[in-house]
Amino acid sequence: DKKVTIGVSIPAADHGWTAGVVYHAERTAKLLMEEHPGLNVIVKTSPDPASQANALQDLAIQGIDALVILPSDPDPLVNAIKEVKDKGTFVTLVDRAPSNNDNSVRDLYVAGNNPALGAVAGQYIKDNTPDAEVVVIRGLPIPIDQQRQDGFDKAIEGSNVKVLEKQFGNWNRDDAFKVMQDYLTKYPKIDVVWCQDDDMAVGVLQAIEQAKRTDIQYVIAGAGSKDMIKKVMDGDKLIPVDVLYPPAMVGTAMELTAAGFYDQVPVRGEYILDATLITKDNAESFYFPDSPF
Amino acid sequence: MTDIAATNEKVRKSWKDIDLRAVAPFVALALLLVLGAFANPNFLSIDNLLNVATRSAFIAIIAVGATFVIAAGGLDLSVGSMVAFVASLAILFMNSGAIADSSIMLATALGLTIAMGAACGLANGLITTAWRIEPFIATLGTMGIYRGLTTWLSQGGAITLREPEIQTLYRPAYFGSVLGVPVPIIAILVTAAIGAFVLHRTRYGRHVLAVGSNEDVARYSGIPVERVRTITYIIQGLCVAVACLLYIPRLGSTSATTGLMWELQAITAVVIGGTALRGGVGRIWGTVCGAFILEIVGNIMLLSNFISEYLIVAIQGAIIIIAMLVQRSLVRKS
Amino acid sequence: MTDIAATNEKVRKSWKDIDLRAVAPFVALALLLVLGAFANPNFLSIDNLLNVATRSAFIAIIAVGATFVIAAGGLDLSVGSMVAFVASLAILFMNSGAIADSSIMLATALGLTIAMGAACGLANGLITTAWRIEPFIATLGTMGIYRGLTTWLSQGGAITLREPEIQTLYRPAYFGSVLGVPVPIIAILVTAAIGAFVLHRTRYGRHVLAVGSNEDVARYSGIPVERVRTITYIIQGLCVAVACLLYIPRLGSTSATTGLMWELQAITAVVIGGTALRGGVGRIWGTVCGAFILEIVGNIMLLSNFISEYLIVAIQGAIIIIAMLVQRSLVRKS
Amino acid sequence: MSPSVDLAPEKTGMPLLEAVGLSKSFGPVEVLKEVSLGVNPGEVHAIIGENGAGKSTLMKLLSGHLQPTRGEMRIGGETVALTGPVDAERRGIVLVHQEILLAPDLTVAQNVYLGRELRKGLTVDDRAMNAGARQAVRDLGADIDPQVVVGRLSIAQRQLVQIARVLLVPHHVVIFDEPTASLTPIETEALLKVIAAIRAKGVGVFYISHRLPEVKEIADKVSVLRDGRLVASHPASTLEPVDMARLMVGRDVAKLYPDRHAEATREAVLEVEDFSVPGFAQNASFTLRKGEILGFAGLVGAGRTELMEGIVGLRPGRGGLRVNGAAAHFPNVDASLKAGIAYLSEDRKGKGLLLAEELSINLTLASLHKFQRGLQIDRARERAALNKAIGEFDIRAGRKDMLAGQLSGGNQQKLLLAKMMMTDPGIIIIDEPTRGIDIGTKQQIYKFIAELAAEGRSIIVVSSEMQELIGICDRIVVMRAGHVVGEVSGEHMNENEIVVLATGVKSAEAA
Ligand SMILES: Nc1ncnc2c1ncn2[C@@H]1O[C@H](COP(=O)(O)OP(=O)(O)OP(=O)(O)O)[C@@H](O)[C@H]1O
Ligand SMILES: Nc1ncnc2c1ncn2[C@@H]1O[C@H](COP(=O)(O)OP(=O)(O)OP(=O)(O)O)[C@@H](O)[C@H]1O
Ligand SMILES: [Mg+2]
Ligand SMILES: [Mg+2]
Repeated sequence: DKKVTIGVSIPAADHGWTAGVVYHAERTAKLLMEEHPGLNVIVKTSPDPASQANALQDLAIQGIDALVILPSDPDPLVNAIKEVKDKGTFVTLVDRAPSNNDNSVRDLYVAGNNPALGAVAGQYIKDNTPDAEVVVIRGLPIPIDQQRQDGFDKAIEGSNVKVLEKQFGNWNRDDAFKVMQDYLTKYPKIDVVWCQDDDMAVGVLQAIEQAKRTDIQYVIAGAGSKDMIKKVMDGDKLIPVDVLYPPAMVGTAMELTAAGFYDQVPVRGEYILDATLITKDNAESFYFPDSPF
Repeated sequence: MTDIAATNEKVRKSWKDIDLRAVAPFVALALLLVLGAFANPNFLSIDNLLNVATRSAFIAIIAVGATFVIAAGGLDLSVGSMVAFVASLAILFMNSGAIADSSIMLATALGLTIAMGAACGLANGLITTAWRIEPFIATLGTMGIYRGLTTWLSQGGAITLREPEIQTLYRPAYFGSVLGVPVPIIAILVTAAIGAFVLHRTRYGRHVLAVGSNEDVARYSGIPVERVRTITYIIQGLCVAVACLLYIPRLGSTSATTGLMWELQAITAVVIGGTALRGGVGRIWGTVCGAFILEIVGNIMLLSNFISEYLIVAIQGAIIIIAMLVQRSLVRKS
Repeated sequence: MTDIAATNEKVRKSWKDIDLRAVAPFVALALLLVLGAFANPNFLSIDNLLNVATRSAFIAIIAVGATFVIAAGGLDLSVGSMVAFVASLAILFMNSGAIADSSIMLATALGLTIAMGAACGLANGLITTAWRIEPFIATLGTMGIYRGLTTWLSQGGAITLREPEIQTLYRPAYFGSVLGVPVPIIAILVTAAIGAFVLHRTRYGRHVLAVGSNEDVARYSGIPVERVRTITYIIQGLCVAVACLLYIPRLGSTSATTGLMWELQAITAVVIGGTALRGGVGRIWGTVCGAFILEIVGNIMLLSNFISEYLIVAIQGAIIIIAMLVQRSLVRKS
Repeated sequence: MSPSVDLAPEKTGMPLLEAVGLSKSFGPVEVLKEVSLGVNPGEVHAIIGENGAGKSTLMKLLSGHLQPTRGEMRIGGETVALTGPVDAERRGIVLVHQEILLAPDLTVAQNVYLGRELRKGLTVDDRAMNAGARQAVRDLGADIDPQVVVGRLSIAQRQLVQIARVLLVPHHVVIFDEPTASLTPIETEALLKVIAAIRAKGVGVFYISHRLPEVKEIADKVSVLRDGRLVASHPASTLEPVDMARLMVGRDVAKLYPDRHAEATREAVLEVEDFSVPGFAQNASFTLRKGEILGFAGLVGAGRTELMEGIVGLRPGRGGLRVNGAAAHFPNVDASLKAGIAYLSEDRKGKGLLLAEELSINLTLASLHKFQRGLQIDRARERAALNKAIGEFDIRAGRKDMLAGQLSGGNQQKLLLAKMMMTDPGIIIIDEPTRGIDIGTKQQIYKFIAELAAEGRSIIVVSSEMQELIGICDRIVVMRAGHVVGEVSGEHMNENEIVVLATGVKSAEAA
């Protein structure tokens, strides 16, 4: 069996979704190594772009044949990725694309579709509650968040759906709770909440429950955490759907990369994973009770 | 005759002086309330004010402990991750099903939470006093340790309270109210009252201020400086535990981001409240007021309609500086 | 006669003492190098060590400035967001195409960066000295302001350097090397050398230490305390600007999260390096050593393959405490 | 060594520096009332007065540290308004503070030249400053390494550094506010010589001291302040120390030391055997008996302070310690206080009092457990205790709620004494009990110490004033360079014997 080392660089498990990424990366690494005795997969996490750039260097020092990277913030990492790629390392980029996402940066791109995550949510609202007044809780002010927002805005463009306000909830339950509380104070009538991320939805639901407000028809979150999928499965009225943005995509990317070495199939180009709408009907197939996310 | 009159006036004036210093944060708070009323008519509604006061509970209660630590000349950067760690352990225990009866389980868990808070505080205290490591570094280290352990316990995900029975039992601890006053507000008041009593009326409190004011003088006066300092960290741990007791019923879950940056907020509340970072002074009620101020600034930002969401952080920063400026000018004028 | 002999002995002893205190961080660093060698055979390779030293540049250079601020009894929490703000402005300027010629554009941008760093530092300095607001609160406020302005400039997204010509021109500023030594390492050494010179060999440096040691004494000695303090903040701003000059070619893009928590790292480097937070003492080379230590701890974590990803933060925390413990025991034994 | 300067216009016959009807109030309390006096070229003008009489306040006005409420100042006959100490220094008026004002983290040389560093190109000229500082200190009869950090020096050494620092500023008028309070006779002698030398150059000197013989020796003119008023001003030649004391206190202070009849044998309450405080004191042995007053003499740096600090648990020490016959070891002051031993530090500002706290809080700090009522501290009892202490120790406080730092230096010392007495100790170790205390109060304190001994308490007095040791002690232990070198009692208790022991030099050589 061929000796191959794959380095995997992902963000630190600092909230639910990234935790899911770490979980799936480690799980896939174990599976792949069992499958290919010559394969060594090193998974490293980093809390911010600067230290992720460092982590890339450290991985390169250890000698890797391929790099799978889910950048915490893509643009600042372009130089660091190029550095690795220029040494002849095969680079797989996952989820987050830099502004110049071409072959000079990566060999393979496994994309979660951030604009689609926003668009699917927007579309659902437009279709189901055409005159809805919506409040939005965004994540952190970084590009992927902006892409989601842009996708959402485009989807509802020209419709009667009205966005009352957008604020940042920092992908954090506690902050989302506060923002939602204040929305409830500020707006006597809210139809729909779009909160971009399942973690934040936890805070949003508590705030609504505490205020005993009945005007809110539903909340759309995103990512596909087991808690939210469970609610969809159980037919929770406030969480009728969820938009999938699977942290498991990092596993897919790792499998594809390994396949490039062992299966002699040329893997290059772009693999876009769709932002699937999870409804009561298909929820079962996305429910992983053992995942931490 | 003139002399006595003059002396009396002086005494009164000096009282005013002291009062003003203590009152300054409350004046800043009042100004913010006025500002808020302009920003949004709903701001002054009872509901909104209760909401804000309620959710300031975590920072306010933690900051009461921080007042002790800072008054004694210390610092604790680990409180935010301590909340995450202690709350996670508590939830894991409640999920463990070790005790069948829900109420007994809950009671035990509460007791355990308090004990764990105290233990974490003790650890901080011993590292700074027995090992003589600067509090900044010592608690930065334990901040990493508690945060890392939390991440490990949760395997990066969330730790969620599962038993529905316990949830129902426990929920009123955050969402309930007594005579219309939400429980968390009562918790703030009780914690602050106890804190103020201990700091200003007891022997231990006097020792805390002495240690923070001049360690040598305290040592030469027979005050066990290390023990006094260590106990301030335990008090901080207890306050964190109380905050955890309120935190768990609110969202019923913790994750690696729980309590992120709370240490900064707690210290800010303490400083806004009039306690100097160099130690020797402690103003518990000022601290509580500081925590309100922080929370209200955020609330006003969200309720007002003029501000770009991108600029909120910037304006919060500016308001904090202005609030301090108001206080300064007030104290200086007197 | 005996008396003089005794005095001499005392003095010699105290000298040894001082040396050990300055040497302690380097001993801790050496121990970490040994630990690293055990963790991974590649650790001690020239490549890896150069990498680590290179990337400690941001924190090391910022921390040189922080040493001045802290030595003068101040504190600057805004440096992380200042990096984001200044670098964003610089990139926006380079993208603006205001100047056609790439090299002139780059040179102007570099000059502008330095000027903006100094201006941000000056703002911090004036708020703390002219308005007399505690440095902790003042710079917490400007931290929010700089961060918020960055978010606003980037409209929530990223600000990325676009001109390929400038990129090519600018790249060697981070990735180049002179006689085999990477430019960032040279930048660290030059900054630290200038810093050490200013702090220890010039009159201004002497005044910085005096102001931090005892403000009243400094004032009575005719030292313009406020001006000295303000200038430390400007120096801090200049150091931030230098860090930005290296940051832009390295990462080429900024966002609202750029430089998050760097202030904590910079202060940690300063304290690990032997500078006390209360002021009056400043050890520039110790600070640089502290920055290396921080970076090496991270590097060892990454190179060693035994540690659960989830526990990394915890072990980093523990190592920092242990590094301080090594220093303490060294100093105490002497 | 003192640079000769020409800063102010020197009109012949005009005082160099003059106060005309100066008044100063802190709030409504007027502590200085219409004081007019001046100093001529080549004159040493001594200002004496009780603690709290306003001496330091007057000097702070003259040197720009405080602004007068009323009245004016003249330099060389010209009315000036000093904007601050820096302004005063520019005009050649310098002040040696009663309290030590040095930056603890800087070295001796760095402190001496602070604010006017010597430069060589861009850099500070450390070599020259070290040499200059060493010489300046040497001129004062001391040998202190200029590269040692000031925080490591003893109080006496710091005082010398402070004097050296001031004398290096170009000056016309030098104000000494109790410069000798923490100095031993040898250093005092050296300082007086320096003062004589600068006077000879035509500099005017204001000199404050509670050591009246010293005043007699050096002063040309003596002015007396009482309750903020100038009550007398005479040529020094016409006044004897007793007269000065009478003018200050307003009554006769004929007999400074109380009568004592030492009893022959008594039981030992504190036995110290082969006790060492590493680096400071080696194998010290002595015994303190019940009802006894035991003195400790020695030169600055003899290690007396450190030995005592080691005994009460403030420094690591080892050796035999028996209290009332039982072996004891004190890990900290809490333990020694519980065993009935109280130690009064010589450093009242740094280690004795919380300067930013009220008097009552300071008073009860070491004995708070006595003021507890239930869980609380009984503020009323604290206030009562303060009233009692103010009466008993004659603490002159303008207001009861003033801060300890606002008391005059001598009154701080009294407050510290009162504070440690609150612990009701059986054994009292007093380090430099009368440092900075006026003669009337000294008499009170001596009487007080004698009464304590009569009550059966045992007292150790560490002092650099040999006269005072001889006056009140039953026996005197002498230390030199960390060793106990001898003990004198009875008729051997005289200055000569003590100096011989303390310096290790035969009396013939010393003379
Ligand atoms: N900042 C202040 N605020 C209030 N009162 C003060 C202040 N400074 C000094 N005083 C008071 O002024 C009076 C005179 O003090 P001053 O220090 O001048 O006395 P002194 O003559 O130097 O005494 P000593 O011999 O004890 O040094 C004292 O009653 C003192 O309490
Ligand atoms: N913090 C310190 N570190 C190192 N050496 C010190 C320190 N403090 C004092 N010393 C040294 O210890 C010795 C004894 O100190 P000190 O002068 O206090 O003795 P002393 O006998 O009490 O004299 P006095 O009370 O008259 O000043 C001196 O040589 C002094 O330089
Ligand atoms: Mg005085
Ligand atoms: Mg002494």
